[in-house]
Amino acid sequence: MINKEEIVKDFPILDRKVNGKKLVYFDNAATTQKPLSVINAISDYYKIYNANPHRGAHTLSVEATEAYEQTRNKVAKFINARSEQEIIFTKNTTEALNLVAYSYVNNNLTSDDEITICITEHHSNLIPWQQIAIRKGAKINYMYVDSDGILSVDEIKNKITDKTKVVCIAHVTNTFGIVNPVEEIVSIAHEKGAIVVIDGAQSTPHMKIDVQKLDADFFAFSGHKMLAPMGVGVLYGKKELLKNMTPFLYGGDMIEYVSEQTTTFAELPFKFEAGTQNVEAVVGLSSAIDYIEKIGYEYIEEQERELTEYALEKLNQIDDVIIYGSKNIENKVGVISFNVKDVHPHDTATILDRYGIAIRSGHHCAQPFMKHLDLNSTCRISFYFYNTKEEIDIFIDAIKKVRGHMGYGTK
Amino acid sequence: MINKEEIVKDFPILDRKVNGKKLVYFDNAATTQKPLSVINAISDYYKIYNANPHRGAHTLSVEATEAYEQTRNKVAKFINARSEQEIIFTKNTTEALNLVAYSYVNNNLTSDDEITICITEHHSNLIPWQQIAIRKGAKINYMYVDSDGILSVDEIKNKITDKTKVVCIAHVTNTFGIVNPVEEIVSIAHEKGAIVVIDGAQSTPHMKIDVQKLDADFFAFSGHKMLAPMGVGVLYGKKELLKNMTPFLYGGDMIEYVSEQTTTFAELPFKFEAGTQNVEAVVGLSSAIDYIEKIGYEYIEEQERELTEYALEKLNQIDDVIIYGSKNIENKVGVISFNVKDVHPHDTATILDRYGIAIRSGHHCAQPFMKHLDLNSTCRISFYFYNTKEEIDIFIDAIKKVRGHMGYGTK
Amino acid sequence: MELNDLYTDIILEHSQNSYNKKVIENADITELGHNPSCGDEITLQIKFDGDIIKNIAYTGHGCAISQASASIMIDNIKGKTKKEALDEVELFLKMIKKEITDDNELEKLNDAIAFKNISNMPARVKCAVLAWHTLKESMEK
Amino acid sequence: MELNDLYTDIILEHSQNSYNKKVIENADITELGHNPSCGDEITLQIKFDGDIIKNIAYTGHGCAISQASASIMIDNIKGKTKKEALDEVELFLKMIKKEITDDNELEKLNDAIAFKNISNMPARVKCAVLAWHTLKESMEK
Ligand SMILES: Cc1ncc(COP(=O)(O)O)c(C=O)c1O
Ligand SMILES: Cc1ncc(COP(=O)(O)O)c(C=O)c1O
Repeated sequence: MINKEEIVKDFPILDRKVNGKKLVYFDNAATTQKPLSVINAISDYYKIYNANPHRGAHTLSVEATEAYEQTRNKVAKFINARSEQEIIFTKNTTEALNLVAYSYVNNNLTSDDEITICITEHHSNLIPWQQIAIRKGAKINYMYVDSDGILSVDEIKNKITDKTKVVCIAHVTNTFGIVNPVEEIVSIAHEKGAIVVIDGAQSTPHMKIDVQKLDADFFAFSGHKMLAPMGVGVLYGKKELLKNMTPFLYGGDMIEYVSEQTTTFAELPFKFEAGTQNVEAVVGLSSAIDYIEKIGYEYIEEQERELTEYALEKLNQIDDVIIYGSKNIENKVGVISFNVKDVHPHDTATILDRYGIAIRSGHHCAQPFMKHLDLNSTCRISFYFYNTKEEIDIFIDAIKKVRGHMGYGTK
Repeated sequence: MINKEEIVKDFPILDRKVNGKKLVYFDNAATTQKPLSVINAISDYYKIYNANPHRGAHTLSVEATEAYEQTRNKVAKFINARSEQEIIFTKNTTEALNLVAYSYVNNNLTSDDEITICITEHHSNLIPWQQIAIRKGAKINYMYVDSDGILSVDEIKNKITDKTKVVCIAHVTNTFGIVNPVEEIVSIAHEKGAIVVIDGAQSTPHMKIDVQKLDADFFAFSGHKMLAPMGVGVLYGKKELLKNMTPFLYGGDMIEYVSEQTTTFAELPFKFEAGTQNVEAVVGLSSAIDYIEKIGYEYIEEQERELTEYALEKLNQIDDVIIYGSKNIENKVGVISFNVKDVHPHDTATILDRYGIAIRSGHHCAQPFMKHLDLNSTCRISFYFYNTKEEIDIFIDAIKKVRGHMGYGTK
Repeated sequence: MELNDLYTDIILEHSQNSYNKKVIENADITELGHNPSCGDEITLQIKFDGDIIKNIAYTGHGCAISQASASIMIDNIKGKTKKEALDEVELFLKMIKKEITDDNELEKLNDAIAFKNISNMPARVKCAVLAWHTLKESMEK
Repeated sequence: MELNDLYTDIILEHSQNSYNKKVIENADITELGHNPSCGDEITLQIKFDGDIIKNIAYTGHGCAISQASASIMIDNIKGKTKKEALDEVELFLKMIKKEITDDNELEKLNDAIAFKNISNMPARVKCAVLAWHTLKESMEK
C-alpha cells in the first residue's frame, strides 16, 4: 500500500510555511508541485550531461540526445501513440494548440467551413480557433453546456455539421473539472469528416490516456500540470496528418537541405522542433512520468475521488457557500468552483491566503463560459494526489471565517 | 582580481570525466554550462515558490510573478532597453525570430518588397525570412562575405535597396565568430526605411549589449548560451513596432476581453506571452545575469581574447590543420573553425571525444554559408570564460594525434 | 499585513452598498476602467459645473478593495475642481508606491489613507488603484 | 570502445581512396542517400544483369565510417541477386541493432562485421548504416 505521508515528503514545497501557516496548495489545476526526484533530475542534467542535442558527436551531446529521444519514446508509450514520430515537444499546451492552428487548420480551412468548439474551453483552446476563423472568414460554432457544465450528445450532434472541418474540445474542463464525452464527439466528428483536437491539459495528470482508444487526431498537454518542470508540452498528432502539415517554427535542426532560395524539411517529428530544444524540461518530464507510473493512476484517481467527495460534502454543509457545476463524482476530477455569499472571490482568496491556503479566483481563462453561466468570477480549488483530508479540514475552517472578516456576522 | 580556479569550481560539470579523461568543453557556442548558483536557483524555485504566475492572489503565485517580472526588468537594464514593456520572453532565439516573421513581417511585406540577409546566417535567422519571402512572393537578397567571413560596407550598401523592408543579421556569426558591422547596417537600413532584426544569440554571452546604441528594431538571444537554463529566450523590440503587431501565440494570459466571436488583447509585453510561462527558466536567467554582472564583461572578453589568441597560435603551428575565417582577434569572439587535413570533421570530433574533448562538427546550421565557401563540414571549438589554457594544451596534444588514428603517418 | 488592517471598517463599509454606487442621468463623462487579469470593472460617471465636479458616481463589480477605493475616491473629490482632483489622484498613487509616506502630506486623502499599506499585498495593488486610474484617464482625454 | 576498435585497419583502408568509389556509365539505378543532421551524402549506382547485381559503386562525401561502410557493402554484394543483397542488408541492420549477435550467423557479412560494436557509439550509427539504407531504398522502389 502506498503511504500518503511518504508521498507528501516527496514534495519539498509542501513543507513550506505561508504567512506563518503550513502551506495548503489547492491550485493544482494551474500548475502542480514537483517531487524531489524531478528537481534532482534537473540538477543532475546540468551537473552531468548538459549539451545541445542532435548536434554533436561528443559524449555530452550524445547523452543529452539519448535522454531527449528516450523520453519521446516514453511519452509515446505513456499515451499509447503508435509511434514516437507522433510525439512533438512544445513549450506548453498553448503552443501545441497554436501549432495545429498555424500548420494544419491554416491550410485546410476555407470561408465555407466551420470550426466547432465548446463554450467551456480554456482561452488557449479557444482564441487560436476563433482568430483563424476570423482570418479565413469561416464560422465558429459553439456547443453550449447546461448550468452544471454538462455537454449533451444532442448539442454535439447539432453543432457538428457537414461543414465542420475541425472540432476542438477539452478532455476535462479547467473550471468545473467535468470530463467531456470526447469519445462520442470523436465518433460524431469523424462521421462528418471533421478532425478532432483534444485539449488534454486537465486530463493527462489525472487519468490514463490512450490516444488510440480516444481516436484523437491531435492531443495536447503540459508537463507542468503533471509534476514535470515548466517549459515542456506535448503535441500528439496522427502521423498521416503531421506528415502533410507545413512546419510551424523555422530554424536549426528541423531541416534537411537549406539553400539560398529553398529549404527541404526533416522527417517527423523533427520537422516541428526548431532551434535548441528544452532537454532539461524533457528530462524532468521523463522523471515525472516515472513518478506517476510508480504510484499508478489507480492511486491518483482513488485519492482525488476521496478528496473531492470529502470536500464537496463539507462545503455543502456551509450555508453561505454556493457550489457551481456538477457534483456527480463519476464524471469529474478534483476541481471545485464555488463562491462565498456576498464576498468577491478575490477577497476570499486573499483571506484564505492568510491562512496559508492557495486557491485560484477569477475567470479561470474561460471568459465566454463565465458569461454563458452569467458569472463574473469564482473561487476554484483543485486537488492532486498529494493533498490530504486534513488540508481540506483546514480549508473548511478558514472558509467559515471568510464572511466574518468581511464584516458579515461576527469576525 | 578574479580567480580562474574559483570560477571553474562554480561549474560542477567541469569536474566530470569523459571516457576516463577530464572533460574539456569547447562547444560553448552550442550551449554553455551552468554555474551552481543557476542550478540552485532552479531547485529553490521548485522547492519554495513554484506557481503559475499572473493568475493567483495566493502567496506562491505572487512570489512567482514578482520573480518573473523583476527578471524582465533586469533584462531590460541588462541590454539597455527603454522599458521592460519591450522585453518579451520566448523559449529561445528561434522562437523570437519566428515571432517577428509571423507577427511583423507577415503584415508588412508585399511581393514588391525585399528582405536582405547575410549568407552567413544561422538557419534560425534565415529560414523564417526565406519562407515568408516565398509565401509573399517577395525577393530575398543575400549579402555575401569574403573567404574570411567578413562582410564589407560596399556589399551592405549594394544589397540594401529602396525596396528592402527588413534586414536580418547576426551580431556575431556562429561559424567563425565574426562580429558583423551591425551599427553600419542599421544606419544604412534606416536610411532606406528598412527595419533591422539582429540575431544576438552569439553576441549577448560575450559582449555588453546596448540595444539603444545599436538602434536595433528587434534583437533576439537565448538564455542557454549564456549560463541560463534551457527554455528561455528574449525578444527585444521597439515599443512602437511591438504595439502595432498582431499577437503570435493565442491563449491564456495574453488577453483583455474574450467573447465568443472576438478577443481584445492585453498590453505589452503580455500580448506576446500566451499560456503558462517558464518561470523556472526566467528565474535561472536572472541568476545567470547576476553571475555575468558579478564577473563582468571586461573579464569575459579578456579571458576569451587570451584563449583565442593562444589557441590560434598553437593551431597555426600544426601543419596539417586548416583554419577557416578571419584570425583578426579585434573582430572576433572565441570561435575557431578548422579541419585536420584528410580527416572528416566527424572523425576528428569522435577522436577528440575519446580524449574527453567536446567540439562541434558539421555544417553548424549554416548550409548556405558552407556552400558559399565550398565547404562541406568543419570542426568548431568555442570558448567561454571558464575555459583555460591548460585545456587548450590538452586539445592541441589530441589534435596532433588525429591523423595517426586515421592511418596517416604513425599511430 | 493582518486581515484586519486590510479589511478595515472603513473599507468594508464603503464596499458594501455604497451610496456612491449608482447611475447619473446626463453625465458629461462616462469612463470604463478594468483589470483584465482579474475581471474587475468600474464605470465612472461625472457631471461638471464648469470646472467643478458637481456629481460623480460609479457602477460595476469587483472585490471589496476596488469597490471601496472607488467609493472613497468619490467622497474625496466631489465638489473639487478638475485640477484639485488630479492632484489628489497623483498624491494617492504616490502613497501607494511609497513615494510619499509622510502622514502630514497624506492627510488630505482622508479615508483613502486606509490603502496606505496595500503595497504589502502586491496582488491587490491593482484593485486599489483602478478607480483612480480610471478617473485620471477620463479627465486627461 | 577504443579508437583502434573503431578505426580498424579494414575500415581505414576502405575509407581512403576505395576502388569502389567511382562513377558507373549507364547505371540502371542511381540513388542518393544522406544524413541531414551531419551532411554525409552517398550516391549508389547499380548496373544489373537480370536479377544479378553486376556492377555497383558509390560517390559522395562523409566520414570514414560512412565511406568505409559503403565500400565494404559493395564488396559484399557485388555479383549477388537482389534478394540475396536485401537479405544481407537485413542481417547487417540486425547486427547493428544487436538483434543478432551470434558470430556464426554474422559470418557471411565478411568485413562488415567490423561495424558490429558501433552501437556503443550512438553518434556514429547513422554513418554506418547510411549506405545500407540507401541500397534498401533503391531496390524496394
Ligand atoms: C547565430 C545563432 N542564431 C540563432 C541560434 C538559435 O538559437 P536557439 O537554438 O537557442 O534558438 C543560434 C544557436 O543555435 C546561433 O548560433
Ligand atoms: C483546459 C486547459 N487547456 C489549456 C491550458 C493551457 O496550458 P498551458 O498554460 O500550460 O499552455 C490550461 C491551463 O492553463 C487548461 O487548464
